[in-house]
Amino acid sequence: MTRVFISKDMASVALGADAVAQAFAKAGCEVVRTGSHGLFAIEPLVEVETSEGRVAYGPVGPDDVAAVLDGSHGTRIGAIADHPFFVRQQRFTFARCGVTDPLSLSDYGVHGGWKGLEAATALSAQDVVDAVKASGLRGRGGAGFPTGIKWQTVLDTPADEKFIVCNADEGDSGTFADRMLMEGDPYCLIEGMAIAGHAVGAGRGYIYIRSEYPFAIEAMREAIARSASRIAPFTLEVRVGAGAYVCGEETALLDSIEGKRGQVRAKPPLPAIEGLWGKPTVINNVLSLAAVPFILAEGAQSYADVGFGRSRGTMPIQIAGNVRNGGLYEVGFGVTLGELVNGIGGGTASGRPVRAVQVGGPLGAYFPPSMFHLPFDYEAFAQAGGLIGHAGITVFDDSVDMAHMARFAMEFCAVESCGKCTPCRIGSTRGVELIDRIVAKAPRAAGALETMPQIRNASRAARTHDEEVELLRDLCDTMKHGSLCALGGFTPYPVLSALDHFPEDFGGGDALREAAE
Amino acid sequence: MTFTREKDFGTPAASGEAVSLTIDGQELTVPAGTSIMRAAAMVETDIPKLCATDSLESFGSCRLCLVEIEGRNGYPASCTTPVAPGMVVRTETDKLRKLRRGVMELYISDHPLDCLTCSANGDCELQDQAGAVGLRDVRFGYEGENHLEGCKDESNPYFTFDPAKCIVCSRCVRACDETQGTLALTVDGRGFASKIAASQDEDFLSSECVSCGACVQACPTSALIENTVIEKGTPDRAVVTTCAYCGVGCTFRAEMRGEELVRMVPWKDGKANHGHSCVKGRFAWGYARHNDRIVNPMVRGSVDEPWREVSWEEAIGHVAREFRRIQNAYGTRSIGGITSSRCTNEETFLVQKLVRQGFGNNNVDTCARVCHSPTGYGLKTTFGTSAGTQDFDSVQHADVILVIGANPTDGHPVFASHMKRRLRQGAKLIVIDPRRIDLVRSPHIEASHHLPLRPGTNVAMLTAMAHVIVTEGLVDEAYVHERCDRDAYAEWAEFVSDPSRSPEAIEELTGVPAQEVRAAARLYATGGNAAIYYGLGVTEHSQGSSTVMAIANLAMATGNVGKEGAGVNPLRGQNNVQGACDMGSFPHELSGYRHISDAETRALFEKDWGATLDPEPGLRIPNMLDAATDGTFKGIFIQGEDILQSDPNTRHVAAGLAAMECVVVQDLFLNETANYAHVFLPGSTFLEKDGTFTNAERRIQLVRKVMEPLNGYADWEVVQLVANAMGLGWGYTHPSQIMDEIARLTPTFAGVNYDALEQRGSVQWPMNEAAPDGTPMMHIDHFVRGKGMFVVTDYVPTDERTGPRFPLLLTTGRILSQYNVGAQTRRTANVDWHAEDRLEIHPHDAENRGVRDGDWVSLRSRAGETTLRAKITDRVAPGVVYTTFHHPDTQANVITTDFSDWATNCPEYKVTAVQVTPSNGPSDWQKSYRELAEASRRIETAEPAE
Amino acid sequence: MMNTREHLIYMAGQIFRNFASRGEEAAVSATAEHLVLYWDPHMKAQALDILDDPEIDLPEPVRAVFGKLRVAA
Amino acid sequence: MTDIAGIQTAIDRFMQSDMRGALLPLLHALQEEFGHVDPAAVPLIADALNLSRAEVHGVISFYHDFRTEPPARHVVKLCRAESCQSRGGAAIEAQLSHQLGVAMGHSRKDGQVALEPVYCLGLCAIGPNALVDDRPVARIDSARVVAIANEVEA
Repeated sequence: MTRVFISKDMASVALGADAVAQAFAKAGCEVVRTGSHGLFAIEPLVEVETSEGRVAYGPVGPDDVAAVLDGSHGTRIGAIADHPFFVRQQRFTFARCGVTDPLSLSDYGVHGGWKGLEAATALSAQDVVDAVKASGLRGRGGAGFPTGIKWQTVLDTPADEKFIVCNADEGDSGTFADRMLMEGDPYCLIEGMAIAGHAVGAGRGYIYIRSEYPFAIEAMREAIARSASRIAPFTLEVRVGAGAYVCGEETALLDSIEGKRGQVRAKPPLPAIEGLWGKPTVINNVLSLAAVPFILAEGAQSYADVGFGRSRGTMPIQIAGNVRNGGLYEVGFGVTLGELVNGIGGGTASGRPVRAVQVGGPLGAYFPPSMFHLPFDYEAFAQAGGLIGHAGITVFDDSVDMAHMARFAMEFCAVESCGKCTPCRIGSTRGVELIDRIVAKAPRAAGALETMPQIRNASRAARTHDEEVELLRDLCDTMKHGSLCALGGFTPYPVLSALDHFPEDFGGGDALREAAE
Repeated sequence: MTFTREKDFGTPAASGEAVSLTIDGQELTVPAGTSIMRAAAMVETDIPKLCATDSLESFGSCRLCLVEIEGRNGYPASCTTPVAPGMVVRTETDKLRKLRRGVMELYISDHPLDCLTCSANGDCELQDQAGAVGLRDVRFGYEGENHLEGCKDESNPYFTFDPAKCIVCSRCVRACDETQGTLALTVDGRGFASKIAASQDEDFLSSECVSCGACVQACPTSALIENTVIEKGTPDRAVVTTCAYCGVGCTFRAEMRGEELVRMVPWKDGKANHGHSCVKGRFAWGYARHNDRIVNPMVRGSVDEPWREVSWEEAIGHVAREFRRIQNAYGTRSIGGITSSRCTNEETFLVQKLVRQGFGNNNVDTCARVCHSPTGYGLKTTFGTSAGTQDFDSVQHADVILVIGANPTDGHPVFASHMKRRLRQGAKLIVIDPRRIDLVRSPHIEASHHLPLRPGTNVAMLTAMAHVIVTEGLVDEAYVHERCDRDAYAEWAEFVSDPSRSPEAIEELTGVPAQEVRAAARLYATGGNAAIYYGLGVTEHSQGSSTVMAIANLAMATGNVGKEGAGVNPLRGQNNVQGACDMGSFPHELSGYRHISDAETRALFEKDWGATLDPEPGLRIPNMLDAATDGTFKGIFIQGEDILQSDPNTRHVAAGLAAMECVVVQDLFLNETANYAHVFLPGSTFLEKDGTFTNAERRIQLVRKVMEPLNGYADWEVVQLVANAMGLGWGYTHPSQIMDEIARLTPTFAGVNYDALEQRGSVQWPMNEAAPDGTPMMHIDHFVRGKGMFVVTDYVPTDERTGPRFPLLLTTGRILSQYNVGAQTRRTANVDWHAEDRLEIHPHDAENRGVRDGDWVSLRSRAGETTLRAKITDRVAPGVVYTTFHHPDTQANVITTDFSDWATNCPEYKVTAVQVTPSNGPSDWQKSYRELAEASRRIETAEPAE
Repeated sequence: MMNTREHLIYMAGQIFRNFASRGEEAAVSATAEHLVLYWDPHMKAQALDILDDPEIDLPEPVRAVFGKLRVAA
Repeated sequence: MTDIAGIQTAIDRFMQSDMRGALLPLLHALQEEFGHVDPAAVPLIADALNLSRAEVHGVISFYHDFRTEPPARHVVKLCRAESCQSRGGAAIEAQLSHQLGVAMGHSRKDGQVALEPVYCLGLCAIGPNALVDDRPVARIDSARVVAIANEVEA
């Protein structure tokens, strides 16, 4: 019986992988459902087991079974590792993704699983924390805070109970690495969390997954059930979000697990000291925790050897949006933005010129091609007025209206604002209204109120375009420096970067004057 | 006193080690844990703020209080950032000013611009802060999305919620959560759509809101505002005074506009309430100017005549003549007086002085007779002092809280909120009560053990707990050995160890599973600091005094007296019931709980008063009534009590009163007792006089006059008029002189005077040379009586028994919105929450009787019968029914019996065997009583009709 | 409803019952002491009248208590 | 009519798991079983978890997933986030709205279908994407819009 490997990743399924799998099963094949290798242009991907190893074909449709099985199908790739998209990747975290049956404990063991946990449990808690520190691993959720330092704080805070919380509320558009890992290699995350539990003395962990990821929820739940004895006495539970982007903010996430409104808490206290139910809590992103088994299994140095500047190790970069070769690309830090977009990504899917790239999700800045020399590195992006965030890059071609995207950033903030702090709660709505006025070239006239005789401070003149733009910049300043969390605080990044790099989309002075006449 | 707002430090005080930092170039040292905002406020640097207030934990939402800190990125909120050693903070820079204006610009872009016509104009933090940050223009304009069309919620009779004025700072929500602990408010929706909502976005009145006022107090704008402020305008002066409702003794600022009271605002520095309040003290003060107030003295020849308004001279002269006439005819001991737990210490002291010095006997008693007299007896016998051992704040250190026979969330709501805060922090709770009171389970509070015992079995229950503690080796042997009388302990330990007193042996009697009792006892004995709080469910039994002593035994055996977070804490019913007892209101003792038979003490008074005192105890209230029916007791002066409604066996009270020749009632209203009165002397409210109240934690607090008495005199002045008409020659010109006399004659009050009270705000007795700062906690190193005295408390069942005719047990209690006999609260909008007393009955008992929810039922006991409507609930166990007694129409005390506490005659309100049957409406007694009451309240008009 | 005399007898008996676990003699003394401390002179006098009234069938402990009261008086 | 007894049964069943911070999981469970969280369920939930009604209401109203009214028979959740926009999402939204006869964020009057926004399904290189009755659909073009419309009319 021929064994074939077909992804059951949500993206593959969305592209028809289930029907393909059924067709192969019907043809008498033994179908092994795996995670996705991460290049969606070739999904649904079928790998046929042969004496020379797996031979990949993709994309494949349900009618292509015979052609694939007899090797005549036109989309034959050969060994997937030889594909140009994969050949230069450094797969530390995603080594098993696409290769193994995600829920197979034996697959996981055969492919190096549990080695990290075994190594960790042989060490003292402090030694594990030291290893994580030495690896240079920084939080992959966006802020880039050194993971080992965070763990050290939790380890050093005495408490009757502590928690490991995995932030799997991957809400940024253009990112899907967490989802792919949870669907494609869930034991890797489980192992990472168990190691964290050992390292800080926590007995229980929670994985908070957004409800938009039903496949990941199911995979993690099943994997937790199957591996419970392997990680005991450490226990794990999946908690499901309920449609609130802000719960990706760690303190809002903790409140949500506690069964509250997902509102952001003021810090201090840090979650590492007073986190879930007021107890010391490690809260890390999926990718941070999933990097840990490699570090423990292969040694901190082998992780630290890769990278750029203070950004050590690999980053699973997600190339998304209007791009030809969209997908997951795990590589050491330092690759340039241009290489990612044009080289690896292959330019736009539409074939039109690239106009803008948003890096780091809806709170990330828009960069024009003139900035494609930027190396992928926390510090370099921060210096350029942007952020790496969760390492998602969304490519736009020249049909994009950047004022519209700036407006969307404000709109998204308004939709997702928890409502606790004023700059975000009111500012985002005012931002939408203001950009609408700017792009409509209809600056605000003095209202009934300003023209009342007793109102003497307010300007009675209609505002000029420049004044409206200045107000938008002031608003962004208020939101950036005044907001309680990154949602309100970083929404100005896309807005200001759009305004800075693409001013023409916001209407020029001349056009405005004409409209006013 | 002029009107100044209380200073708001923005965040609560911290108590860590000293930390030095620099704020705007000024060096200062504050406790670690202090926020930058508070630290700045301490050196008079007021950082702009809206969501922060020092009664609530910091929240960090408004973003006005941003500061710059050297070496740190960004602009941290000063409310949520604690100080750190060497920190250098700047609170005013161009950047900060710009950011704050930016935030304020956003606020105002969604706020009505009607400051001049807003009821909070001049008392609005948003208005103040807009000025403080220098807002000059709102460049966004006012055409954007907004909340200005929100509908006002005017459902609550006392305050209005106007969402258009709301800035969603969540102070109200947090106040409801943190301060009150009801969690009735939330934010509905999120983002720009966020709005404050009560419960499920319903009106406040139908929500879980208990109208404590904490949200109104916390609101920085006029989104939540007292209706009286809307009606009368903002106050222009404020006087700090003490609440006249329950024994918690909350301190309030009476905020006035001219001579008119605008609102009562809980005072942050109030040691009992720490700025919190309940629906009664906060809002239910309208009775003070109610039309029912009687302001002219009245006299009548007999109770079937209408009242005749007379001058003060005539009324006082009449009283003096009548009392002397009666004494001449029937003997010195034929008259007496009743002091009021609602009046001040000074007034109470004067009434007992009138009786002892003027009447020449000891026939004085007080309403504590019917509530906490067993506390006096029991704690005096075991510990040596007739009072609770702790201050209220002690509860914050308790690890285990045992509540028995008390319903704090209704009876002592402000203390209940403090207790609930501690419970939310993780303290364990044991509730011993026949009824499932709110504390047993309410949001975020859950008792570890609820022992729903059969009414009347307290002593058996507590002795069974003692059995567990002794037989399982949980006694704090070292404590007992060092602090207690060892012989008494040995005798007691042997007594409780008897298998007949085990939880298993009494299971059938109490109806509580033995394992639960054992578990509760273990928790109490081993759970850390264990505090007992109790109320009238302990005292109002035929074994009331035994129960108090059984409680004291438990506390001593486990070493839980004399330290923080522990103790024995009676929750006093009325505002000054502790004070009334302290002041010598009982017929057997002089102020400071000294027996009248003690010649040395008598001599002290005799010398001061220039009179000879009767060395024999006088009559207690029930004995006065007995004596009246026997014809030996003929005249009584009753100040501020309504014994006809509040005392047991109404028919007996009525008969006693009817048999007297001169009944003088001094009260605000023509109460039920006044139906049998011959002289009515109008009383004054707590707002109309100076004086002191003593709360349940022995805290003496000033009551300050905020308005002139409607009747022309404070109550103490009226007593002085009577005394002088009887020839006593008193010359007090201010209550402080009365307190000086009390201090002079009472060792435990030796250091108390008005100057000290003004300076300290309040003091807790004993305050004297040995305790110059007063005594928040008693019995620290040794018991007042020397060694703690264990007392064997044999369970002697009440003679009130259920049987085929009366198969159910009635127990009584109070409800949050009403107070005692309701004289005050029934004359306020509090009736919106509780317009009538209802009989709580278990669904099973109701079904057996064909009673549906809301049906009229007849409630019959051996003493009498009344009717009221039924409320079917499983809060009461099968076999138990429950009612409140706030409404005279209910006549709950027609039902209650003559049985009383063996030691003090405190009536057995809590156990009456009854039968409940469906009924069509009021009983004959209720009807005839109503007619009598109406006839009795006729007042002859000065101008006769043509 | 009890009349005053019945009430006094009842009260004395009730107090005695609450002291009864101390043994008969001690309980009688304690009860009598209690009456001395808390009963007004008229009540005490009535107790003595009751003691002298052959019509009244007085429970034995109450008789002992009132007897003690007479000695104390 | 609200099935109070049914809701109570579901709550009782859920409560057997003795979960800490159980409000969101309980709301999910109720919505799973009944399609929505009826306001009449709030007092029961509050009682079960010993919360105030206000707290439960606050949580329900915070999270966009929880509905307080029965859903349409079919729900199409179309991604509106940037990556899908970069691939023509706005035009697809307009087409889909037109084909389904319902505005974004609303249920059609006949209760047949609702079109709801979702912000990212994590399929960002193959947009525009949607969940059609919880089934992921990628690379939506005009033809797929028609197919979706046909599917939900059934």
